[in-house]
Order: sequence, then C-alpha cells, then structure tokens
Amino acid sequence: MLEPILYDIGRICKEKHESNSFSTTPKIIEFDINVPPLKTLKIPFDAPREVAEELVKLNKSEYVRKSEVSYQIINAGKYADLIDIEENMDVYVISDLRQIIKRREMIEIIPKVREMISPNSGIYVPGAMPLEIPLLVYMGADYFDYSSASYYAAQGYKFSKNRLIKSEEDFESLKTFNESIIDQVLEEVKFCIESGSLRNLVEETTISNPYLRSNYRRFKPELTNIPISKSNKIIVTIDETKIPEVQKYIERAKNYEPYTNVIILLPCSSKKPYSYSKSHQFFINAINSVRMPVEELILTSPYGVVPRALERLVDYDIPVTGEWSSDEIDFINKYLKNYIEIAKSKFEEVKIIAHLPEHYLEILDIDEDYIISSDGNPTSDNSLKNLKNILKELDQTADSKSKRAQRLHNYQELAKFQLGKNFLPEDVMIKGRHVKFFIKEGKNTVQLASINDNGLFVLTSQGGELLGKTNWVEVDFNVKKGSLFAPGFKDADEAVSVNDEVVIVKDNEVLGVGRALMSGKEMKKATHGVLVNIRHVK
Amino acid sequence: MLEPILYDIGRICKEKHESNSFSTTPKIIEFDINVPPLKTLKIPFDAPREVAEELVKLNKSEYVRKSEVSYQIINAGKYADLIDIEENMDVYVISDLRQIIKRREMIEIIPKVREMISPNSGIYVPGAMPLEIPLLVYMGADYFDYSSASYYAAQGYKFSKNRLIKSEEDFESLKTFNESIIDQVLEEVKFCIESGSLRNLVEETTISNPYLRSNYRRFKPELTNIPISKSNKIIVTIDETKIPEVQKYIERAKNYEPYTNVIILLPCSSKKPYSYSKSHQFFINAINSVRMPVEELILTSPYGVVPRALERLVDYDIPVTGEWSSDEIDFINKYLKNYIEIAKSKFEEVKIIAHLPEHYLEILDIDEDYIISSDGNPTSDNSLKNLKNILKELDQTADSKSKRAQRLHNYQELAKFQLGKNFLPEDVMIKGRHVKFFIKEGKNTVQLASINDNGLFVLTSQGGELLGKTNWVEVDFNVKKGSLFAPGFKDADEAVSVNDEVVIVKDNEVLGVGRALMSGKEMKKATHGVLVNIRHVK
Amino acid sequence: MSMADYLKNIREKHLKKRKERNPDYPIAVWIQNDVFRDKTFGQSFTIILRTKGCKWAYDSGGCTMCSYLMDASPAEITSENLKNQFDSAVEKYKDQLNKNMSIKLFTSGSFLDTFEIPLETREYIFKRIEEMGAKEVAIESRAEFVTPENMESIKNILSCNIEIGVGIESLNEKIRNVAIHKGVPTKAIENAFSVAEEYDVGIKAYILIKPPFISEKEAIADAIDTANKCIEMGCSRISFCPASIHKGTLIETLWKKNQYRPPFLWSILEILKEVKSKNPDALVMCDTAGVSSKRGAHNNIDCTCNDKIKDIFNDFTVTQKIEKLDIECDCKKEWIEYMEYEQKNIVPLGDEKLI
Amino acid sequence: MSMADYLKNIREKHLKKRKERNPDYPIAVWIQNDVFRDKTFGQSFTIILRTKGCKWAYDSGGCTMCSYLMDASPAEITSENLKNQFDSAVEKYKDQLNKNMSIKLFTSGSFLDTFEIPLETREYIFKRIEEMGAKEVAIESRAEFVTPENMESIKNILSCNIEIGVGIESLNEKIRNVAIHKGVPTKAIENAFSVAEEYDVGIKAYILIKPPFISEKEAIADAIDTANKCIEMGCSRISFCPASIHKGTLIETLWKKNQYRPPFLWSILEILKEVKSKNPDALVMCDTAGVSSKRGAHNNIDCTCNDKIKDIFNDFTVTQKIEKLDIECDCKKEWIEYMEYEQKNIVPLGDEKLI
Repeated sequence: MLEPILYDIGRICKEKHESNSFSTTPKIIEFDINVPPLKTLKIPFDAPREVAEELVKLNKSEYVRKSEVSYQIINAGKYADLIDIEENMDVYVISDLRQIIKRREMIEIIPKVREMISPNSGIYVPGAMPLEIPLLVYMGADYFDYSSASYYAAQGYKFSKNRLIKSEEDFESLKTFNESIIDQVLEEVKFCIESGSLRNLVEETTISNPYLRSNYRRFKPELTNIPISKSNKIIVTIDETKIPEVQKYIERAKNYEPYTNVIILLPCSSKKPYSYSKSHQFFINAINSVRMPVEELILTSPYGVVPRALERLVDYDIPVTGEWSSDEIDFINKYLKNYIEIAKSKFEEVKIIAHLPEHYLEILDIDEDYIISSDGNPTSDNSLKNLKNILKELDQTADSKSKRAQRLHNYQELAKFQLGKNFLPEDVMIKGRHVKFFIKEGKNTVQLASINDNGLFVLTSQGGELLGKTNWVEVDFNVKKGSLFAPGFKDADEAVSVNDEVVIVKDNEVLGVGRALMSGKEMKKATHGVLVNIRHVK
Repeated sequence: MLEPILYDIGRICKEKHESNSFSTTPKIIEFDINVPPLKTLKIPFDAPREVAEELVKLNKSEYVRKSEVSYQIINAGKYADLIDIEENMDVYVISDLRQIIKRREMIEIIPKVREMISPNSGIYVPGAMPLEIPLLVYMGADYFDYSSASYYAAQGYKFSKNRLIKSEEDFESLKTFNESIIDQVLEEVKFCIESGSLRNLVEETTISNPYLRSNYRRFKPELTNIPISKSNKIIVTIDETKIPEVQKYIERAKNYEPYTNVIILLPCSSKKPYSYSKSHQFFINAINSVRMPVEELILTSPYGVVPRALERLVDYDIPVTGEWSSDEIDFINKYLKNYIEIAKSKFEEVKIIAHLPEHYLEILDIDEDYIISSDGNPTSDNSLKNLKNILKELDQTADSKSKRAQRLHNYQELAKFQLGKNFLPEDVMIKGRHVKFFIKEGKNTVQLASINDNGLFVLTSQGGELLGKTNWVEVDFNVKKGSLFAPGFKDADEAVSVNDEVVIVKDNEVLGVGRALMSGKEMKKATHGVLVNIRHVK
Repeated sequence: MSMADYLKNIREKHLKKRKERNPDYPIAVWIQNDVFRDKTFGQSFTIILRTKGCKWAYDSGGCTMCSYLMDASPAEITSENLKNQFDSAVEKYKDQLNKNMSIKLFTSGSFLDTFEIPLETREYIFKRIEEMGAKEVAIESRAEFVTPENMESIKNILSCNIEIGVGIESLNEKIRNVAIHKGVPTKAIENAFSVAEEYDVGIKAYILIKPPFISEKEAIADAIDTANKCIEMGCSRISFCPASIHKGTLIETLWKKNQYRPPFLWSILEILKEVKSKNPDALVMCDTAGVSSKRGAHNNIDCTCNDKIKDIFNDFTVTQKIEKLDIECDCKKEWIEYMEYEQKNIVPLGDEKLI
Repeated sequence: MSMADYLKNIREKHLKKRKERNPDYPIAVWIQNDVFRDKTFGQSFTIILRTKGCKWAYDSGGCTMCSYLMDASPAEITSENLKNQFDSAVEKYKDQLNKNMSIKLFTSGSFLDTFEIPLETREYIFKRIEEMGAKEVAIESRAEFVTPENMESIKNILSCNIEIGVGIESLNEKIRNVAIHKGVPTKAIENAFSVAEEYDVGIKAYILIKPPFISEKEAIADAIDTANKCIEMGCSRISFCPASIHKGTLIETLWKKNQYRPPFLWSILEILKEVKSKNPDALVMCDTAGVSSKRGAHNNIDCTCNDKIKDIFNDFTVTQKIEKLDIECDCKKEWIEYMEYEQKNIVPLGDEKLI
C-alpha cells in the first residue's frame, strides 16, 4: 500500500511495511510476480486485434492475483482500450516493456493506467533499463527490478545512465555493476522529485534515444501533479515553450487583466524575482518617478510574458546566449498579443512602451504602435532618462488611477492566478513586509491571508470563507486542524493541484482551509493516507 | 606524447609509455603538476586586466616547466589574448576550471589552446566534475583527475553523471564512489568517440546545467575534426539545425547543382538510405515509369534538403512525432529556396512537383508554383498514379536528357561534395553493384575510384591524378604505400577533414592517394605519429 | 471479428499467392536413412503427395505456425491424379526400393481425410504397398481421423507395422487450441490413442516446440509435459518439431515485428534430455528442418554452436543416446538470462540482438 | 595601464565616498585588557587619530586589502586638530587613566610619517604622555619611517618601553609588493629592525594571513615563514592579521566574484601552533577583528566552531598557551579537501558553498 508524499509529475510514496519501518518508491520491488506457468497466453504488442481480444478474455482470471500482495498484470498488446482495470490492487504490472517503450502507444498505456488507478496503488514495470526509469517514473511507475542488469550482462553490456557499452568483463561483475547503475538512477530519481527537477532527469535520459524522446514529447503530463510554483529554480534548456511548468503558467496567466492601459515592456533578468535585480531596480525607480501607475510586463523565455504581479511565480535558470529560437519568438509574441488583446478589450486604447535592448526589439512582432524608450542598453542613463520623459508626458494625460489601487489589483490578479478567483475585497488592508491581508469586521481586524516565501497566498479560514467553494475539498464530517485522511474525504475540485491552498467544505459550508498533498483528481481515487493538511478551521 | 587515433570533435589518443604498453586518452593523468609554492601569483578569473597583465609576466618563467613531462600552466584570468603558448609542451594545464566552466570566455580559452597547440600535446583540466568532462573533451581536453571527487565528498555530495546529490555517507565511501563515476564518464566518453556519438554524450551532460549548455551552444567546433559521413547513424533529438554534422553537410550541399529542371520533392523515410525504404521504392518505381530524368529531393529534418545523389551521406535517427519546430521549418525552406535558386540560375524554368504528405505540404513556403502530386498518403495507389500521370505529361515536353547521364552527374556532384571538385571525366565508365569507375587509357582500362560502404569515393592513384592538388597533403620525399609520419610531412590543405580521401603531392606532382588520420589543420601542427595512411602510389 | 476469422482472412489472402503445379507429380519424394519403430536402423521411402490440402486450414484458417497448405494444390486433385503421383514416385525409385524399408506417405494435411485422399485412392495405394512389401508404413493425420473405420480400412489391406504421425503439438488445451489454433479437442486425441492401441497401430506424436504466446521457459515445460503424457498414453514415438517461421503465418507476423523468436537449441536439448531420461525406452526424435537458420530454431545466431547442435539432434535421433546431448558453449548463459528476462517481460521477447 | 594605476583609480573612485568628520575628535578611543611587551597583563589605552591618512595609499593606490584610508580625513588636518584629538581623548578617559597602562597611538597610516603627524605634533603628544606616565607606548608605522632620526625624536622625550607596530605582511617580495602592493622593499624592513634594535625600541610585526593571488596552503606557509623570520630578526611580538574584506579594495572585488575567500580559522590555528611551537618564547598574537563573520576569517560559515575558535584566539593571545589551540570539528575535513582542490585548481577558489 502506497501513500504519496511528493509529486513532481512522477511521485515519491511511502511504502508501508508490516513492521513500523517504511521505505519509499520509486524502488526495486521486493516480491516476485507469479504468472502461473502455462495458464495464460501472452499478447504480443502487435498481435492482431482479434487475437488480442480473445486472449485478453482468456487471461483475465489468471492476471488478477489476490495473494498477500494483490496485483493485476496488464497485457493487452497495443490496444489500450482492451485494458480492463481491476480496482484497488496493490500493484499493477505492466508487461512487455521491451516493446511498449519504443512505441507511440506507450503513452496510451502506462500513464492511462496511472490515471485509472488509485494513488495508493503501485505500478511495476519489470525489465526497465536505467535510461528508461526516469521517463517511466514521470509517467507514473513506482516499482522496478534488476532483470535488465543480468540480461544485458549476459549479452556483454555494461550499463551507463544513458546507454549500453560493450564490455569484456565477466558476467558476474557486469551484473553487479549494472545493478548498481539501476540503484543510482533510482536514487537520482528520488533526489530529483524532491528537488522538483524530475523533468530535467527525464530530459537527460531520453535525449539520446529517439524512441524515448518521442514518447517524452508525446506525453502530456497531468499538470495538477506539479505545484503552481516550485520552491527551487527550474532549469530550462530545451523545449522551452512545451515544458509542464510553462504550460501550467500559461494556462492561468493568459487570463491576466492589466490594471492600466500604459504598458511597458521590459527585458528579463537572470536574478529572480526580476524586481530584485539591478536592472529592474533602475526600471522601477524610473517608473516610480511618475504618479501614474504603469503595467510592467517582462518578456522572457520560457514563460513568454510575465506581468509584474506574477513575477514571483516564475523562477528559472536558462542558458544565456542571446539567441532566440523561432519557437521562442513565436511563443513570446503569441502571448504578448493575447495580453494586448485583453488590455484593448478592457481599455479604449493601449499605450505600449518598449524599454528593451536591441535583441528584444528585433523579435517584437505586434500590430500595435509602440514607443521605444531605450537607447541601446535599457539600463543606461540615457535610456532611463528617455523612459522617464516619455512617462512624464503620458502622465499628463493619464486617468487618475492610483499606485495604491494597483497594488491591490496585482494581488487580486495573483489570487485569480493561484486560486482561480479573486477573494480580496476592495476594502482589504495590505500590511507589512511579509505581506498580510486584513479586513475590518465590526471592531475587529481579521486576517484573510498572507504571502509566503514562494509569493503565494496562504489563507486563513476567514480568507477561505471569502473564497467560498473554490479550489475546494469536500468532507463528510466536521474536520479539525491537522490531517484529512481518505476515509473522511467526500469529493474535490479537479482543478486542485498538489500543494494548492484548498478550501474545506462540508454541505456547501466552508469549514476551513488547508494545503493539498495531492491533486483533486488523485484525492478522488485515494483510499488511504493523508490528502490535505488542514491549517485553519473556523 | 600523444598520438591521435580517433576524432569526433573530441579525440582519442595513444599515450606512449616507456614500456611498450600504451593507454588511451581521455584519461586520468598520472603525474602531479608541480606549481612551485609561493613563486607565482595566480590570476583570478575576474582579476582586472592590468593586474592580469602584470601577473602573467611575473609567472611566465615559473609556469613553463621542463621536467620529465614538460608542461605549461595556462592562467591569464578571462583574458584569452594574454595566453602566451610555449610550443610543443607535453601537457598544457588549464587552471581555474571552477570559474572558466561557468563563463562565456571558456570558449575563448580551452578550444583556442587546443587550436594553438600540437595534436601531440595534451590538455589537462584539473578538478573537472563528471558532468563537465564530456564537454571539456569535446573542446579538446585529454587529461583529468579525481580531485573533484574528494572535494565534493568532503562537502557530503555524491556524484551522478549529471549532478551532485546530498548524501549522509561517510567521506571515504563517497570519495570512492565519486571517483568511480569519473571513471565511468571517461569510459563512456571513449565509447562515444569510438561510436561517433560524443555530441550526444555532451548533450546529455550539459542539458541540465545552463552554464554548460550555454557554453556548448556558443562553441563552434572545428568541422574538419569529424568525418564527412559517420559510419554509425547519428542521433539528433535537439538543436537539429545547429549540430556539426548538419553544419558540415550544409556547407557542402548548398552548392549542389541539379541535373534537370524537373524537381520532385519527397518526404524522408526512417530507413536510410531513403531509397532502401518501402516508400521510396514506390516513388522510384513511379519516377522510372517515364523516360525523362527527374531531380529527386528529399525534405527532412535535420538536414534540410537532400538530393538523391547525396542520400548515402546522411544517416540519422530522429524522434518521430510529426511535429516540426519553427526552426526546422525555417531551415528546410531556407535550403529548399537555395536549391531552387541554383536550379533557376542553371535552367530557364523549374518545374516543382510536391509529392508530399499533408504535414510536409503545410510547412512548404516557397515562392515558385508547384504541383501537388500526392493525394493524402504519397504511397497510396492514387498518389502514385497521380505522380505518374504528371510525369508523363511533363515527359512529352522535356529536353532529351538521359537517366544514364544523370547517374554520372550524380556521382560528379558527389565528388564535388566529398572532395571539393569533380574528377570524373564525361567518358568515365561506371560499373558493378559495388560501384567502380574506369577510363580507357589506350588499350588499358584504368580504375579511378570505387564507392565504399559509406557511399563515398575511394580513389586510386589514377583517380588522384585526375583530381590533382585538391584535398591534398604535401610531402618532401617519395612516399611509399603505408603510413605517412609527421617528419615527412610538408604541408596540407586546411580543408582536409579527418578520414578524408587525400591526394599526396610532392612539388606539385601527384604521388598517390590516401586516407587522412587527422584534419589538415591538425597535421600542420603535428610533430609525431602517423598522419595519413597512403593507399596507392603511382 | 474473432481470432478464427482473422486467421481465415490471412490464410485466404496468402493462398492467393499459391501456384498451380502438375497434379500428377507428388510434392516431393526421397529415400533416407531412418530408425524404425522397433529401434532398428534402415531406410525409408518418403512420398509427399500433393492433395487439396488440410481441410482445417481451409475451414478455419488453420494452425498459427503452419503454411503447408501453400504446398497443396489450388486446383482439384482427382483420385486419378493421386494414383499417378504415387505411381510416378515408385517408378522413379524402383531400383532402390526393397521390402525392408519404411514407406512414408505424407500430404500437406491428413492422409486419412477423404477430403484429401478419397477412400478408394487410399486403398489403391495401400494395396500397391502391400504388393511391394514394406517393413513399416507411416502416414500422417489429424487425430480425429484415427477412427475404428479408418483403422479397419488400413488393417484390412496392410500387414506390416503401421505408424500414424499425429500432430499432438501440445496437450495443453489453451496452447493447442488457442495459441496454435489446432482445433483438436483433447477428447479426440485420447480417442486416437485408444483406437490406435486397439488396432495395434503406432502413433508418432508430433510435438511443437515453442508455440506463439508463451515464453521460452513455458515452451520447454509444455513440450516436456506433452511428451511425457504422450508416452504414457502409449505413443510409438515422439517427434519434436521446433517451430520455424513459415511464410504467411501468424507467427511470421509476430516474428517480423520481433515479438516471437524460434526456440533456442538449448531449450530443445533440455527437452530431449528431460524426456529421454524420464523415458529411456521411448523413441524420441527431433526434426531438424530449419534448425540453425534465422527462421528456424537457433541459439545466438552468430554462435558456432548452432551447427554442432543440429548435428547432435540428428545423431541423437538415430542413436537415442542421451549422452550425445552433452555440449557446452559460452552462449548458454545468454539463453538462461534470456529466459529470465523474458519471464520478467511476461510477454515473449523477440530476437536477443534486436531487443 | 599598470596594476598600480588600476589600484590608484579604484582608490580614488572609492575615496569620493569618504565623508568629512569633525577634525578635532579621533576616529576612536577605548580602554581594554592587554598583554605588555614583558608578557605581563594590564590595560591599554588606544587612540586612533584621524589624520590625513596613509600617504602610500594616496600616492600609489595602496595595499590590495586595506581601506583604512576611508577612515582618514578628506580635509586638511592641522597640527592643532591633532592635538585637540589627543587632548579630547585623554579628557574623555581621564578618570580611568593611570601610569601602569600601555598607551597606543594609531592612525590610519604611519604615526611617524610627518605627512600625517607633523613632528611638532608628535612631540606635543609624546610630551603629554611622558607627563601622564605610561608603562608602554605603542605606535604604528610603515618600516621606512623607522629611522634613527625618528627614533631619536621619540627617545628624547619618552622614557618608557616603546613598541612600533610595523606592517611586515609578508617577507616574500612578490607577495608583499605585488600581491599586497605594500611598496616596502625588504631592505627597508631590515633597516627598521636594526634601527629599532639600536634604539631599544620594540617592533611588533603585523603579518597578513592570506593575501590575494595565492592559495590557502601557500598563505599558511607564507605566514609561518614570515613570522619565523621576523622573530629571528628580533621583533618584540608577532601580530597575525587574518585578511578580512574591506570595502573598496581589490580583494573585495575578487571576493564578490567568489574568487577570493578569507582564510579558514583552521589555517590560522595551524599557523599559530606552528609559529608558537617553533618559538616558544615569542609573543604571538592574533587579531580577531572580523573573525567568524562572512567578510572575515571563518570556517564553513554555517559551522558552530567559528565562534569557539574566535574565543580560542583571544584566549591564546592573552595566555600564550599552545595547548589552547587544540580543537576538533567535523568541518576540518572540508578545509583539508578545500586546500587540496584549490591546489588542483591552481587559482584560489572562492567560498566553498558557491563553487
């Protein structure tokens, strides 16, 4: 029985033993799958469909084993639709990895099994090689074995993390060595999930194998299995616009509404949040020289466009070579255009100032007119002076909006981004360096939320009440502070991501707030373990 | 003293010992660099230039050591221009890798030292971590040490091929483990050079590190250090249009001249050469149904466009997801346009037939009109019938060119591609399945060349004579068949790549032909060892 | 569509490639050294008659590894044609034929199926043999045709030893009737054995080594198990048939996708050793058609042991000496690990070089 | 442009940030417990006079680790101002002053350089001290000002023990004059020692631990070597000064790029042990300004041993007991391996957490 403790698309689970000790998956499985000899006919990957159908029926009773550890063997050739999941097995065994791994149908099999089964169930993929393990974990696998180590040792191959190397060493030493490489990869997989970098490990291990790389690229991971913002920097060196972190950001950021119609386009900085960098300090000082609030929009790869209000949600390291790929250029312009569209639908007219260095200006491809305020390096005295002058001129004609109200607006947009809904009333009080939000309730000042180190809202139960049944988890009893276990769980919003702030509701009444330990989708399938840490109850 | 035996941008060398035994680099160095204590002042990477200049002068005499193994320590901060190479040292020691590796100046230091020194000299980079070793070898390094293993062990880190993993293990076991990872990476480096896949290993190890990835992308490798065509499939999963193999191909293929003005665009096939695939068998049969010769041009990533005449020079595996990146699309169209331009400058008018599946047609972006001959799948009966009909119609109006002459033309283009010049006279006779080329000389039939398993010309000395001083190596004595050693070498064409067919000349007279064991540039700096295997002399 | 429909479809598709041949000549005919049912040595005279072919294959698509139907005639074969085939074969070898030979009459199906050989023709041929004299007569037939009536019809004419080769393939019902798609109920096999015993006719049990859809390890177990049971049921000899890849069969489809691999010779050695040591008196043979080639049973295809082991099989078939089966080679380790890995993969692996 | 030009440039640039202060008050003044030259304990009265500052720093850019000039006055300091500074200091502490104290007169440069303190002022101050009475007087000066004339001028007035702190830094010429850019020839140091001996004036040798451009290992060797030589040359005591990162210096530039790291405390312990055990009678002290902070000498910055070792240094300075220097900590291994790795890197490494 597994209990998930960390998700990074793939996951780490506690594996409970009879003793009080526990170990964590992904790991080598400790029991042997028993396929009763001569009782089943195995379905080759490319078996004709008619054959596969007949054999699936034939094998059904033999492939579901309810021994001490209950398990089901998954074998339906390439026909994912023929897979008939028996519920709540301890382990699901994926057969025929040697074919599956090379074939496009892979993503219809392993991740789909993961989608269908409980998070408390494990997926065991026998026979995996080191380079395949990270991708398999990414797709939902939990258990592996050493069988490939011996097989390739007998063939005279030594494992590396990425390939087979022909060797003259004897079988026993190759076998031992190959097993150690599997151990190393499993250790690295765990380390990477813990540090939120499993995708990088998957990139490393799939990049030199066209089959794996194809299946990695085809695979569309479940975005609720990564948090909205990771606590470590993410590393992005390839596939910039396609990685899940960016997909997840874009999905939400594309609804961002600017506060004012004066939009200033800024370059990104390697220091994050951008506003902590020297260059952005210069920009902000220049912008603050006028009374008028201005929308600051950072152009960047891989995130496309990042409004200042959301800057704390992006933290990444990318190679700096000053070259943009065509895909990056297309991506940035696409979301810049989307942003301008929203601005235009909100305001009669937009004023765009491009305070950007040359290599940004080169890629800018929008239909609207814009003023270039930079003169070469945007941090040069000249550029900054230009910017101030342009802003001053605009300031004369600007509507009377306040920077104070902009600050609230930005937090409201953050709330929309994070929680799907703004819960901050217009009369909220924003206080402190470690920002906190309060409202007056009669004579009392009540805290609604604070902003944590990742730049995200942490709610109080009063905040949760204002939010209402949004990003919710429904329970069937009056919860207390602490852990919400599967038995008390009733339902959840499928939009809930792992690590999300969630509102705990019972009979449509808000009981409190907490932090989700897994996605809403996973909670709905869970049978054991903690689903939510409830922080505040009324 | 090193003798290069294999190049794949990086290289494997024989390292001669006093005994008859030898080992090969890249490897752990076996002697300790002795920097005389308190006699030098080391130059930090970002030392002000004035400081660096003063200290470079100060250190000069101490940094060139002529002990049993002579070596020079390279330390000039980030100022590559301050590096003053002492010629023909056994080893050049790159200091301060810990800074260099993260900085853009890296590519001005390590590869430039390699460019300046003899191929018989080694580059030692102390302190490298496993993930850095492949890139360093790619840039020209030969020697490494275990020092990072102990250092990071003391800090409580365990190496993986790609990262440091925090560990609770004790120092001694971490140290041993970390050293074993360095050994593994060195073994893998050699394996990859041997199999022509060092670039893949470099991709694997740089992809999760933005610094390494930046320097990898900035680095423009010397293209003469890879053969014109590798004997193994190349694997391309990222940076499709930027890899050296493609750069090298494009540099030469962009001068290809089509034989006729009827150009048929075809999709690539996963089987290589394309013409061995089922789909191309269909296309070729259809094309052969008419008398008229047709230019067959395969559109593909990563090579852009591949004329049938050159198809045997491209052999690659790419992920098949059916998606093109914008960069790939731009690249294909750029070289397709270039090809059409050449065709138009040669012929009055070109006729382009696109026999392509839908996802190819979508990306086609050329100015000329073209006829679409395919109807959905280009191998469908309907598509092939269409193609035949269109060709039949064109055949009526076509010039009287012959397919026989086209065959010669294709080999002549291959010669231009491979050797920079066509050496096949119009009256050459082309014979056999393992193609051989002959001319009549009086009553004798003389062989000029044959085509080897990689689809390249192998010359006879008569072939060399027709080629003349092209792709040449000059010697100062009357060579015999066998090895050409450095002492007999006089000069070489800098266009010569490793593995190239070369013409051996003396006093502007062709003596014979051979195979280059290193590039012309490398030969010019070599002081020892075999440079060319001379195959034929007159 | 069912599996049977599928098999019928590919069979029909493939049969379109079948060519018409002269109906008056047999498919093949030859004389070779052989072991008789009484374990003495001698010569055998084999005629493979060209008939209409296996009715099961026509009706149901037939067996998943078999394409003998391709040798059968697309055109009608008359009783007259069949007689001519027999006569021409005898005529061809008349100088070498004698009374101490075994005469083997095979078709690409069942000799006893009147769909292939009309009763009248069968009787004609038996009569001619009885005239010629023979130490043994061997025919092949599916089990369902080993009936009292058919035994009567033979025994009425032939006085010599008679042996009927019956494709038992496997006594595992799933394997035989699903994986192989043999279409013979276990009952029919049991009947055949008891009828044969009653009429003192020998049954040569053909056992397929490595049907599709099971692992190498299971294939070994199944072949051993089937052989032991056949011997127990009183078969006159065991003839193991290592699977080989016939064109146009389901296993060819799988093999081409590298999802089936013919058996290792190591597996066959193990089967032979096991069966022979458990049944030292039984006559145990191994067919070596295709063995050591890519499409036949083989070890690591690059290994030199392949041809050596093929010779061993032939030697063993003749000598029946178990110690002949002893051979070692480095590649044996690969076989052991292949089987282990295949067990983990659950689904059969293809060729070890192509995984 | 030369290295000196560069240093001068950054000095000038940095000096622009210097603020003007009241010229009649000293930079600092305090009373503390101390060890005298005769190894007895007592109290010392320290005045840091605000002068124009170190002339070498103005003229040449000065030393690569030093920014004391920032404390000096950008405006002219008259003789009168200096006298006022002295008088105000004495006035402030008049209740605590007595004749058994050591009086220390420091500037941000050389007390004996008339560029900073005119002769007349110097004599005024000495006379006042002589009147007040003191067990010892300590001043600081660059070596070149330890001349017979200057010694005469002191001895003529002061009757107590006199000790001059001289920044030897390193006796390695390259290190002292290039790496540190001290601008003091070895000759000048030798002269200073012999002049001091002649006039029975003590020389307190300031030795810099870890100049830039050398490794940690070399820094240890150099400090030990320099100390041993100074003791041999007859210095009255050794005061080790572990480098710390002053603002606006060259080593700050390097440190900010993580290309310089202040010395490990382990290195200092090793130096102290080595020097003290070789010279048991010598007075060996260690300045702890900045020690255990990020910009000062420290071990792994997260380690709890930092503050413990700082206490040890203070304790040792007072007690001079070598066994006080014994301490172990897990992080010592990191120091050893850091030095090994740095040797391989050839060029000095930065902070171990940031490599």
